[in-house]
Amino acid sequence: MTGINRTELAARIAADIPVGAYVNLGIGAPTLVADHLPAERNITLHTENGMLGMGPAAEGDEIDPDLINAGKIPVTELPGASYFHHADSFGMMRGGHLDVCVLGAFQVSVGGDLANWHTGAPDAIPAVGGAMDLAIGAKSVWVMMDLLTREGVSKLVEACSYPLTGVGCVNRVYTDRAVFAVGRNGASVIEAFGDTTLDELRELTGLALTE
Amino acid sequence: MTGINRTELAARIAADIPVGAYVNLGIGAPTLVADHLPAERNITLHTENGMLGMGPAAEGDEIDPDLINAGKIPVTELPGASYFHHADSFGMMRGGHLDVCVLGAFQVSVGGDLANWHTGAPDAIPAVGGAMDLAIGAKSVWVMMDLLTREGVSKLVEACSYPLTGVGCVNRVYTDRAVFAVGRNGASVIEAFGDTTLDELRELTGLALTE
Amino acid sequence: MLSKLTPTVADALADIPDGATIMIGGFGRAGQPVELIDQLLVQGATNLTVINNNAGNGDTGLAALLAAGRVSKIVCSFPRQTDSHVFDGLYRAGKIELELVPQGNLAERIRAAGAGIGAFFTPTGFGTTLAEGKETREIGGRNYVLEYPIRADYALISAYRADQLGNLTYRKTSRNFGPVMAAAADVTVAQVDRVVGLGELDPESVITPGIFVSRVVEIGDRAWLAGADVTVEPEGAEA
Amino acid sequence: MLSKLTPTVADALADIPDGATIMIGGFGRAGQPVELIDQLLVQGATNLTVINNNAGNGDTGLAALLAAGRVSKIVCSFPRQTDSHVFDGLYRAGKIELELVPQGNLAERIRAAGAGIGAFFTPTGFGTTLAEGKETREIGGRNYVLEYPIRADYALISAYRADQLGNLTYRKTSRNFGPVMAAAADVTVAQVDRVVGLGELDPESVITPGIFVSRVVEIGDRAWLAGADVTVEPEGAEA
Repeated sequence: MTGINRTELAARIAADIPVGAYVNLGIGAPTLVADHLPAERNITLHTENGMLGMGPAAEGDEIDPDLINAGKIPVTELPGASYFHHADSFGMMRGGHLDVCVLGAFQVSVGGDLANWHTGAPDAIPAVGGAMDLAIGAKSVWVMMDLLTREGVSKLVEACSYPLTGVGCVNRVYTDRAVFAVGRNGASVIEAFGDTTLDELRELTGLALTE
Repeated sequence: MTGINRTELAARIAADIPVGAYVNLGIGAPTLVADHLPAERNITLHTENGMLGMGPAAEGDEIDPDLINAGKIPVTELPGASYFHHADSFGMMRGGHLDVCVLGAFQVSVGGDLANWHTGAPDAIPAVGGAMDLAIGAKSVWVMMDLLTREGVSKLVEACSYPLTGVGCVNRVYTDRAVFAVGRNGASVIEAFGDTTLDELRELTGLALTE
Repeated sequence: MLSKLTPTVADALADIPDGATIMIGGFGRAGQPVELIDQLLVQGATNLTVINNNAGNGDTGLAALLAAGRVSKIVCSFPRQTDSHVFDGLYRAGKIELELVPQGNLAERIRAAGAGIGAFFTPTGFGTTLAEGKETREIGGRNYVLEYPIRADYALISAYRADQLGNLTYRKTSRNFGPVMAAAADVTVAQVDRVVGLGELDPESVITPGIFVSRVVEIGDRAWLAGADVTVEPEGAEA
Repeated sequence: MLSKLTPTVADALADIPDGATIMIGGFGRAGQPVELIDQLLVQGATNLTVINNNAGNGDTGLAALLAAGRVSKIVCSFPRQTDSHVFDGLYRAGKIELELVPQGNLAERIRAAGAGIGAFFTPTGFGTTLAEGKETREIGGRNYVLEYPIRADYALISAYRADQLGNLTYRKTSRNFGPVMAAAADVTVAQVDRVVGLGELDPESVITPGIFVSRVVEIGDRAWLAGADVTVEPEGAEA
C-alpha cells in the first residue's frame, strides 16, 4: 500500500489547475502548490488581504512589511498585480470569481461539507479568520489533506464530527492516497495513487466509495 | 405681499450651509446655490456620478466629455478632488456622509414626504434617476422650490398627491416666500421673506403652520 | 503568454446569443462603450435584456439597437430624456418591457451580484410606487426595502487603459458603472483607449482587477483626447 | 483654509469617551495604526468595544490595551494567534466578551454600515455554529444568513499619504480594512506617513475620499520606508 508525499501531492493539485486560472491557496500545506505553477501557465494568485498577482515569499531586501499574504508572511508582487480593500477582496471570493481555492481540512464529508476551523474542543479559543469565506470562495473548492489522521482515522467521513466551516462546499479532496470527488452524489475516487485500490480506500475510510 | 427671487433664494440656502460641508446640489434650480459658495467656506460638492470636489461648469477648452455632473453638463475638477464608482458614490449618499442635499420638488408634505420624480400622469414615461437616492442621501435634505404653482396652488401640502420620492425625508423647505421646517412635528415657519406674514402663509398653503 | 487582448470588436462580441442579458456601462456620454454598442447592432443578437442607466438617446448607439427591435427588456433608472424618442415610442407601443430602478439601487444590486450577496435591505424607494410588492422591514427605526442582485451574461464597458491581464483604469467620471458591471457579468468586454505593457499600470491605481475582465479591445485614443496622455486636463477637448 | 490636519496623536484622540466603540484597521502588521493604538493606551478611555481583525499579539499595542483592562468587548475574526496570550488569558477568565465574525462578513458588515445598507444576506457561515440563532433564507437555490451592519464611534486607521482634506492613499496590502472602516465610523482618525500638498494626490488614485476622514495625523516615514518615496520596492526593508 503506497501513496505520494506532500510535494508530489502539491504537484498533482497544481497539474489540475487550468491555465490562466485565478487561485487562492490557503494557509499551510496548500501554499506548497505555488511551487508547481510555472509562469507560463499564467496562474494568478489571490490573497484575501487584498491582492491579485502575488509572487513568491519575499527574501532579504525584498521584504516589505506592507506586503504580506493571508498567513502574514512577507511576499512579493508580480507585474500586473493589483491591490484592493477587504470588502472588495472578500466580495471577489464570495462572488465566485476565483476559479480554484485549495484548503486544508480536519474533515470533509462525502457530501462536500468542510470542517477546518475548530476542533470542537470546549476550551479552545475560537478563531475563524477567512476560513468560512474561503470555503464558499471559488468556483471549485479543493481540499488538500492526508487521508488519515496520525491515529489512522479517516478524515474523509460520512458526516463531519467537527464544527462545520461550510456546507456542501467542497468539490474535490486531494489526499496522499487518492483524489476524491465529493458532493451531492457522494464520494467517488478520481485517482488512486501507487498501488492503492478502491477496496483499500473503502476499508480505510469505511465509506461506500464509487469509481 | 413680497418674496425673494431665485438668485436671492439660492444665496439664502447657501448661507445656511455650514463651513466645510459636503453637499449635493440636485439638477435644476439647486445648482444655482453653487454660485454663492465662495472658496473660503470650503464646501465640497458631490456629484452622484462619482466625484467629490466638483468645480464650476466647464467652458471652452476646459470641456472634457469624461468629466460631467449628474445633469450631464461638463464640469471642472478642483484640487483635492476624487473619483469613485457608482456603487461607492451612492453608498456615500445612502450612508449619510453628505451633510446637505438640496433638491427641487413638485410637492413636500408637512411631515417631510417628498414628491419630485413623477407627476402621476398616467401616460408619462417614468424616470427616477437618482431622485429617490438623493431624497435619503444626506444628513439634511432641503428642498428649493416656489411656494406656489403657476396656478397659485401650494406645493407645501398636508399630504402629497403626486407619487412619493421619499417618506419623511425632507428637513427644510426653502421657497420664494418663506423657509419652513418640516418633519415629525409638522411644518413651521423658520423665516418669512419681505413683508410676508405667518397668517398669509397659512392662507396660501391652507396649513396650520406654527412659528 | 496568455492575453485577454482581442483584435476587433467583432471578435469580442461574436458569441453573444439571442436572449442574452447585457449590461452596458456609462452615464450620459461618459463611460459609454460606443464602439461595442455599435458592434452589438452589427452582430445581430436579438431578444436582448439591456441593463444601462438610460434607455438610449438620439438615433445612434443604444437607441439604434432599440429601434432595430433587438431589445425586449430594459432595466434602467432614467429612460426619459429630451431625445429618447426611440425608447418612448417603443414603450408607448408596448413593444419593450421596462424595469425602472432607482439609480443607487441599480448600482448596489449590480454590486451585490458581483460580491455574492443574496439580497440586501436598502432605504431607497421605501414607501414609493417603485417598492410596491417588495418585502420591507424596519431595522433600527428605519424602513428598508429588500432588493435582489442584478447579474448579466455580458457586460460591455469602456475604460481608459488596460494591460493584457485585463487590469483597467478609468478616467474621471467615466468610471461610473464600469467597475460594478465588470464584476457582475459572466463575460466582461472592455473597450479601452490604449493597451499598455504589463507592469505599466500602477497596482495601487488599478480600479478593475483583471479577474473581472474577459476580453479587452483597444479602440485608440478618442479624438478629443488625442495627444493628451494620462493628463488631468486634456488638450483639444470638444464640446 | 480649513484643514483636517491634527498636530499630535494626543489631539486626535482626546475626545474618545469611556464606553466608545472603536474600529482599528490593519491585518497583521500591515495597516496597523501603531501610534494611534499606543496613544489610546495613554489616553485612558475604558470599557471600550474594539473592532479589529485580530485581538492583539505580544505585549504591545492592542494587547497592551487589553492587558490594561480597557476593552470589555472585541469583535474580530481571528483572536487566536501564537502570541495572543493576553487575549487568551482574559477570555478564559471571562473578562472580555468576544463576537467572532468570519473575516469576509466582518468586512462586508463594516462596508454595509458605511453604505447605509440595513442588512444583507451572505452565504458565508451558513450551516455553521457562527450562524446559530441568525435568520437564514434560501435565495435562488443557495442558502444565506442575514447579517447586520457594524458601525463605530471612532475608526483608527493607517494610510500612506494624505492631503489636508483627508483624502488618503494606502500602500500595498496595508490597505485592507482602512477604506471600509473609514466610512463606518462617526469620527475617523487616520495616521499617515506623510501629508502632501493639496492637489498632489492624483484624484484617480485617491482610495479613501476625505469625506470619510475627520482627522489626519502625520507620523513621519516609517523607519523601513525612510528614503523610499512612493516606490514599489522600498530600500532598507526590515524583516
